[in-house]
Amino acid sequence: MSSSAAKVNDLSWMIGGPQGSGVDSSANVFARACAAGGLHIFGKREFYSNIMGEHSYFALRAHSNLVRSHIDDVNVLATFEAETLFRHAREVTDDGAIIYDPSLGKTRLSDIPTIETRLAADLKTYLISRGVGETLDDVLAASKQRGVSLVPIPFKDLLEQIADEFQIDQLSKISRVVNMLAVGASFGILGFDFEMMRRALEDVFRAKAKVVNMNAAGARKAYDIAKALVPEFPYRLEKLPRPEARLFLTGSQATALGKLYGGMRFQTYYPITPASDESEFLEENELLDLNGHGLGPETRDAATPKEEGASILVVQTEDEIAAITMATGAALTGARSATATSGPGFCLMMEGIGWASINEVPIVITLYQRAGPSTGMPTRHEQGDLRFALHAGHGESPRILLASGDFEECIRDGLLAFNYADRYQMPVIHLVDKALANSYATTPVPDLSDLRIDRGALALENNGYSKDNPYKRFDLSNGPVSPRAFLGQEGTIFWNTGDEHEERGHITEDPMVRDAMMEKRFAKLDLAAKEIPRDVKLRYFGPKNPPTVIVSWGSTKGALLDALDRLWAEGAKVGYLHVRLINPFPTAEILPYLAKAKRRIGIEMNFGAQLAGIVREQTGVEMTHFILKYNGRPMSNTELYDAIQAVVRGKAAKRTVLTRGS
Amino acid sequence: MSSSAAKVNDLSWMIGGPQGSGVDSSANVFARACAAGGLHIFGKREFYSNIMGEHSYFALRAHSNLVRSHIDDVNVLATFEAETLFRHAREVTDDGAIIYDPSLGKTRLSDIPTIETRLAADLKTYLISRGVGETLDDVLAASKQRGVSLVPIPFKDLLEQIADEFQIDQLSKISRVVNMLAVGASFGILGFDFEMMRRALEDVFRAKAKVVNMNAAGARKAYDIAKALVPEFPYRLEKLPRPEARLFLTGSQATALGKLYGGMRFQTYYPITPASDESEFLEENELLDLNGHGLGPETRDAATPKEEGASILVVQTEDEIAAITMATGAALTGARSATATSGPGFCLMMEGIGWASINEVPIVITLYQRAGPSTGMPTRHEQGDLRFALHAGHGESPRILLASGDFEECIRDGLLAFNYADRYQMPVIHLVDKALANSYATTPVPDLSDLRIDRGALALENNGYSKDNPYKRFDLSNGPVSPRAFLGQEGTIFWNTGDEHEERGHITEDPMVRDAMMEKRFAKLDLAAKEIPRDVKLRYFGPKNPPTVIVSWGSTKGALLDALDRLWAEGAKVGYLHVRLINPFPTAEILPYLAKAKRRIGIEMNFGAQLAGIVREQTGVEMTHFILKYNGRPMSNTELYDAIQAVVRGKAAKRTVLTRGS
Amino acid sequence: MALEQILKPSDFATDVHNDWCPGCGDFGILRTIQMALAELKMEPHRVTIVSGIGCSAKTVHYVKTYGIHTLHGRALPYATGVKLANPQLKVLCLSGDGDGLGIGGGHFVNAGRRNLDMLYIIHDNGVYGLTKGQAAPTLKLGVQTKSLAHPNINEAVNPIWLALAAGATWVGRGYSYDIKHLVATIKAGIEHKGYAFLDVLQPCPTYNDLNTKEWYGGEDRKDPAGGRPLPRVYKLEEEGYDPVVRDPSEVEKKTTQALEKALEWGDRIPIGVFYKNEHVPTFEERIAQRVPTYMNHPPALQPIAGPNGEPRTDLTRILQRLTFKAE
Amino acid sequence: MALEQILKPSDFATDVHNDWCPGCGDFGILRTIQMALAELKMEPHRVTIVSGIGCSAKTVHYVKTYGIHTLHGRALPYATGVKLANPQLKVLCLSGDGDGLGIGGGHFVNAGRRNLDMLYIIHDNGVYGLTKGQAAPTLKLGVQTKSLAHPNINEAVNPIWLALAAGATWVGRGYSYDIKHLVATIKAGIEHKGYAFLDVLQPCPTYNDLNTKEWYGGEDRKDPAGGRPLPRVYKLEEEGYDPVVRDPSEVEKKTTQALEKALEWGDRIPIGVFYKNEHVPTFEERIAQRVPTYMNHPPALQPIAGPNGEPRTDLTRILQRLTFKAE
Ligand SMILES: Cc1ncc(C[n+]2csc(CCOP(=O)(O)OP(=O)(O)O)c2C)c(N)n1
Ligand SMILES: Cc1ncc(C[n+]2csc(CCOP(=O)(O)OP(=O)(O)O)c2C)c(N)n1
Ligand code: SF4
Ligand code: SF4
Ligand SMILES: [Mg+2]
Ligand SMILES: [Mg+2]
Repeated sequence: MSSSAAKVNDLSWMIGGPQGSGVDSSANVFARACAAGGLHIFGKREFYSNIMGEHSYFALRAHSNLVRSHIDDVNVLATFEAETLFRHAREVTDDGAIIYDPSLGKTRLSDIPTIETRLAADLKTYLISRGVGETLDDVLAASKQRGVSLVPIPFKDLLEQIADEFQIDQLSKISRVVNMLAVGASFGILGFDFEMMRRALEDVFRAKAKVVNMNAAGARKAYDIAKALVPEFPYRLEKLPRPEARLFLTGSQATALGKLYGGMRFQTYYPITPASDESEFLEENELLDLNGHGLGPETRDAATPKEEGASILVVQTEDEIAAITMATGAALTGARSATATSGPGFCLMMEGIGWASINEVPIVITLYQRAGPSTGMPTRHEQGDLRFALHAGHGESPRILLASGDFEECIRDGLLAFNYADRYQMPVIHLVDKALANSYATTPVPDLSDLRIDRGALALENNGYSKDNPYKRFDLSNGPVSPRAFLGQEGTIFWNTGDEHEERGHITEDPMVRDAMMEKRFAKLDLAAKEIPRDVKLRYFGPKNPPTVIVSWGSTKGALLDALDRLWAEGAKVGYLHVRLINPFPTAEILPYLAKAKRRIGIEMNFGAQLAGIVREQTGVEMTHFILKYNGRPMSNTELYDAIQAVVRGKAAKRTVLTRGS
Repeated sequence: MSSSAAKVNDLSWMIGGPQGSGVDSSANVFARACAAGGLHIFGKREFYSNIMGEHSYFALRAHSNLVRSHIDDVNVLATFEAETLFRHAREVTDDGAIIYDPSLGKTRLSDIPTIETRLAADLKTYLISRGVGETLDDVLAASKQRGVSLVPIPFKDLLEQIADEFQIDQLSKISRVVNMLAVGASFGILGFDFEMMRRALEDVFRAKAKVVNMNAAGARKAYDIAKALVPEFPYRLEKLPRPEARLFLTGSQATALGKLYGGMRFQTYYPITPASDESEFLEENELLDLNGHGLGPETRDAATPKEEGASILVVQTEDEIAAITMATGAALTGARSATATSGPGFCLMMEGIGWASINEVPIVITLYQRAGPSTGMPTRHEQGDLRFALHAGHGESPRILLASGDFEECIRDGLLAFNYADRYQMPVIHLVDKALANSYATTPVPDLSDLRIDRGALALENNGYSKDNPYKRFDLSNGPVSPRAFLGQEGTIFWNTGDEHEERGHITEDPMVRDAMMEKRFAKLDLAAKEIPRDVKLRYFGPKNPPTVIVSWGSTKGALLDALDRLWAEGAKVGYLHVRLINPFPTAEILPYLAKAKRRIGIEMNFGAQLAGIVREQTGVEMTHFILKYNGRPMSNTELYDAIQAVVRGKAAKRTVLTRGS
Repeated sequence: MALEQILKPSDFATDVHNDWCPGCGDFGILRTIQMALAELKMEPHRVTIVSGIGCSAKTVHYVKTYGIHTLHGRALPYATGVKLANPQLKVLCLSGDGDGLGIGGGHFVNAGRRNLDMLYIIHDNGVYGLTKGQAAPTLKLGVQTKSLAHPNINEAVNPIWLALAAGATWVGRGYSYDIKHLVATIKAGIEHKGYAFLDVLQPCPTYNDLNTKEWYGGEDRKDPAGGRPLPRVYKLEEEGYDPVVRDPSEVEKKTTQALEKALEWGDRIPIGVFYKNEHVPTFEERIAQRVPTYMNHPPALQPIAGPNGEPRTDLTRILQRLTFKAE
Repeated sequence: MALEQILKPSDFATDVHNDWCPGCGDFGILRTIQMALAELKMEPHRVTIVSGIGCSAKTVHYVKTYGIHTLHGRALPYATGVKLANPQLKVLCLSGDGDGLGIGGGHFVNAGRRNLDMLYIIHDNGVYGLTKGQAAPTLKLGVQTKSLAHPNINEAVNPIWLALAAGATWVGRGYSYDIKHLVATIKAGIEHKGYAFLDVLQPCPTYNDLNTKEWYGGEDRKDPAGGRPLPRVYKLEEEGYDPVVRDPSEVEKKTTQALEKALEWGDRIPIGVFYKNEHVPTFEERIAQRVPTYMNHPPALQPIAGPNGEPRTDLTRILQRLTFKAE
């Protein structure tokens, strides 16, 4: 629907199909092919809370520069089935293309039972407005009217050819190849080096040469057909020479890497979307290497001898109550220990978090936010748990909240969470979200050489404690942090209890000891506010003292930076404050940015503008505008661009609700 | 330690002794005797999380007018054992009296293992400063130095006399009589009509005539001895003629009454302090009468025939997860249904609250706050769960928060909670607290004739729904509230799910339906904000536009009003805003009070000044001062008076932490 | 709606799109529930089906009765609340094996202690279906389905055994591909007076490639003679097994017998009714002992307000104890 | 501390004031734990005792080992975390009956599935002690202690039976007033390789006036001849009962035998070891199969940082799969 000038290496591609039919691996191959060609990739995955059959799609952007978000427009839509077309054809830009199966043309909208009533009605209205009927051919015709290139691919014919060539007796055995045909056809019109796709196939299907060959052969055929059909497609992908080494990973993987690097050795989980991906990844990689101190091979210190016996124990528990309490038990032994969950599971951890806090146990909870409330939309995105995490548990107890905004922050916060947990002896809730967890992208290998492990104050073995000078786990005499001992250590026997306790950890109801302990616990939070470096607390992007300042947090970062790049290029004076440390809240650091701004925009993936509420509570400063979204789909670069622009131009209402996404 | 003028009917009395030794029934008898004599009573109970043996005490105030709080001073301290004296002797006013057992004089501080190390050290310092040793005799001597009257009662002798008189073979069988001797002695020096005590004994021991006689006989002896020892005690209690009918009850009972009156027919609970008192009270009264519409007998409408079959089902569940979910299941059938719990149990209800909210189920959660975090101090007081209740559950879902400040509010809110739950179809969290729950007092029978039951929009049976016009539980077409049907009703089959749902209640992930449902749910909260009457939302006490305004909530109300009565009498210009509806927050109603005030004091029983945070978040207005307390003991009228005065006089720091109470 | 019209399973079907995987064992359970309700001539609106969370829990959306799809692991307490507040309703409760025996294990134990008159069905597929195939509590130690990175590290729980230990008064097992048998078993469970627990073997072709339809059907071990598969599943009633406690004195014997049967697995897997004892008073009966009007005036069916909303609860008796009167 | 010095139970005592009611059965359990640890020559700092919430849970404050007093119902998962992260520690876990079988019922079932090498003791007093005497899951249906407003409306759960159903590989019962027998039983439980569950009959004189010391001791039914009380409690081992599974083939037989014994109550209440099976691999062994270095380098004992805090985890192998390199 937008520009029609020829574009090299700036593409928005989408593939769709039923859950479980292989759409994911085709998207993976597309992405890897691009990456192999030196391009940057950002991929977003949308799917139903369903195992098989419901519609799912992948929206990918390929670019010569780093991409951090999706846009609403689709330049190439590829699919082998009807539903994807009904749902997404309207998103294709006028200069874009649709790759499809021409044999499905007669399919009617009403033949697709999985399309929601509301959407079906909406589509019908659209088709009527275009003066066409309700078959797929009608949908395609409407697209063609707009200038969209139609790329019919005879999927079945091609499959039969492959079956013949590779002597496959049943077509159903190679049904998944169909997705790769769509990928091949895409590269055909985009003019991308087919060799990159072959490499990607090898990458994905590693050991299975026949599968690679079969898919490659099919894809090549589709490639050629498509190229012949649309020889002059305005979008092109071209190989870039010698890119630097890059990571290609998801947010879940990034978080897992940070945690492992930070020395985590124990993680519990109970299956839940989207959190369990991280734990399963850890489980698959339970055997670890101990060695030098770099993240990648290039920083390995050959002098440090390789040690044996490193591993992480990942335990699937009976529920999330067991997950948090078991992880806390493990933390008491000195192991860096964590649990990862999403909203419903987090609900069950309230008491455990309170217990860990009153007992000053370092424990990390990685909270993968998804759309609530209740079961909500388990596979959809939201940043709705901020306030809940901040106030989790009855009574009052300190905890640190860190919210990551991109992959590098996921890695860093994965490690920092443990450092802060150890140093301030309290639970750290690390907030991630579905958009971050499930998006995958290329990213330069970050330089993490500044990262160190900080275990905080420890009571070492052979520590000089004695009968007359006994170890006190909650010693009140030397500042708010008392040296921590591990279970099993000699000379440092202590007690823990969820009750208020005296210095050794025994129950007390003495009102003055109570006050002292409350004050000790919260003083640690003050300490954290003082010690945590400013660049962990927040990042400011944009010009100095602009009239408009955005306040946001978490995974909106990618789309915001992408949108702002465009706005800045156009001369807009907008600043963006990305808040990463939510608690203790960096009041002093934030105030100067807000105090002078004429317009302050709170941008969040939730209904209530939760961070904005905290900002007002802590600083007294109110946002003048809100840009919010709560339909379960992440904010796109496109809609953010539009919405911010409207605010800057004085054309926005106080509250803008974004609604794009399907 | 204060004034020494003779005082009639203005007394602070305390009795202490080990948990389980009968101290509670003696306090009960003291209170009932006073009440029988037409006096008002306010009693506060403090005890350890222990079943038997740890120190407990009752502080009672008796007055000719209504009393709503305790004070720090004790005028008469009565006990038969040593620990109470060590702990509380210092609290006795110089013109007060101590009733004690002289045979314990040689007991040393170090003989009492239950006194906390910190307290023991503190006491020792005190005794040294007074130049005395550390026996009980020393403590008494120090008291006497100050002018305190000592009233030795030969408890054992008296017991032996009683045993003789009533032919009891073993002294241990009547050991509990000892407490009544202390009560009798108290009334002796106070010159109170002994007949009132006899009546109270009859009240308490109903059927057991021998027990009444024995206790009365003993008490009479102690009465006479004490009277003879201190004939001219400055404090006196005198019978008042013909008081109006009064309730004499605890906050738990008041809440239970309100809920029953509101039509609650199903309550679940899992045992927990201090919440389970309410459920046990309900259990004991499970067989109900259906009849007229008054609260008390005087309002009974004789014309309405008595109906059979009213009862409430109280179910003890396996845990609090079952408590909230079971109550919600019951609510779906149309029964007014609730659960009552305290912090740890509330922690387990997070998911259930979210589910009820997304499914728009009316359900009431009575939350008895106690000192947290974690197990904390289970039998001690705090208002620490406000933020947690406000944000309970992951994601975003509406709920109403009502916080009661006194017995009448407990009764009213008990009923209103159900009305709001039904009318706005969402969970209502009714906040009570330990101080309110466990204090007992006389109070005029409130006039509740304005109260009505409002069940909100209902889809009645024979409702005209049909195949073409099917019932939709979450109908979006007629404002945010959709008529509710009950399980089992004909013609209104519906579905519920914790997932986002369409109008019939089936799962949907359609982004636009999602938005509509989120907006529907929160629009109900806006509606509540509009409809709930102003006098439920808040109460303002004090002069118009004073320079100092207090903002507080919950059970601080009693102590505040008592303290303010004194301050007002002295001409202080202080206003007090008592906030009862916490969510939806009455922003518009509150702002005018705060906008003009020079000094704004947040007064709360918690560390974080939670309501003040909400006020700032919602209105932008910051408190200039805080008076907070978090040592587990309720605020006294005395310390509040002092602290508020300091603020008014400009002598207070921004944050005053109250620390009285033992 | 007149009762006589409701005779077809299709009267219990909704128009909601079913999104289970092809070949999922849940289809059989859905169909048999609809058949059983039709055969029992239940009025749809008098029935409430409560489920937890999982593939299995979606069942309620496909059945035209009141359908309450709740929280993971909490189907039982929700169902209990419904039934207690209105014991005149027919209540069915459905869980996955993860839902009912993992996260819901505590409620499983306590529901047995109550003996409330309802049927609880567990869809036993050995995996956490909806979260993509992690090991569920019924998966055996050491086995590795295709969805697992490592062999299962936990011992399996035996649902039949656990239900007996918890106190269920009717315990059965069905197989989701034996429709006729399953309909009969579900009907028996519904008609049992008291708490009935039914374990249904429910193949999950997507994640559990061990306990498949073929495996239960014995496709891997054909009769050497005729070449016919020798099914692993067999019917208790066909072997003369008598589950019924006819007299309270038989409890121990019949329980032990059921426990022994519950241990069978592998080559011979019994389905049918393991245990049935109607001599234990139901929870409803226990309540009615204290509150004689309970069945006719349960919590859901009591009037609480007059025509203008006047509260109708008369607290006089309670207040008498809490009031001081003028002399 | 040299091991030889630790031989007295008093070495396991703290100076914390004990606030149980006079005559509480918990005293016996506390004393026997201290005696057992002393007799087993355990070094106090190598032992961690984990408890839930309740009167019983306070025990840990009175024992001089690491003592972790946790949340109501959660003793088992906390203990599991400790043991898994450092399997070299000796872990004991204590619960009340409400704690372990009511709110903690789900963990009870799942701990059995793991067979972790530790001892779990339930203080079985039939009531929720610390909250003032409500009915706990082991209180029998229809009985009414002095703390109840109505007769108990729930059927009791049988802890022995449930533990067997859950998969505990050692199941025993003790009586808190038979100190000598209880010490021996606790020692046996600690020494068992795998998950040991011990139910201890623990009179609560304050709230449970039915299952009292006198009742267990049979004071109400004196031998007509000598006038001596005929105790209800008897010892399994004195009647030649053999709980040990000596060969995996015996599992069924020994289990059934244990189940039968578990049903005895009232006039004859067995104490001692009901079941013992060391042929099931422990959870630690199952982990070590996947991670051979687990026992020597468990999570708690791995170095994670260099001398200056340099992270020592080398992610090369993992990163190789996630990196694109220059051509
Ligand atoms: C508290 C909580 N934790 C985790 C989840 C995620 N979850 C959804 S379905 C499911 C497992 C379902 O497995 P099972 O109960 O066996 O049902 P099945 O899908 O196999 O029918 C889980 C763990 C959740 N919804 N709630
Ligand atoms: C989640 C939660 N609910 C309720 C309580 C209150 N509570 C404290 S002790 C206790 C019962 C203890 O009974 P039991 O476990 O049998 O131990 P006992 O006191 O009899 O030894 C309860 C319910 C709590 N601490 N936490
Ligand atoms: S994942 Fe398994 S249980 Fe779930 S729908 Fe698919 S086949 Fe059925
Ligand atoms: S209440 Fe019972 S269990 Fe608790 S300390 Fe007292 S006697 Fe023991
Ligand atoms: Mg399952
Ligand atoms: Mg107990």
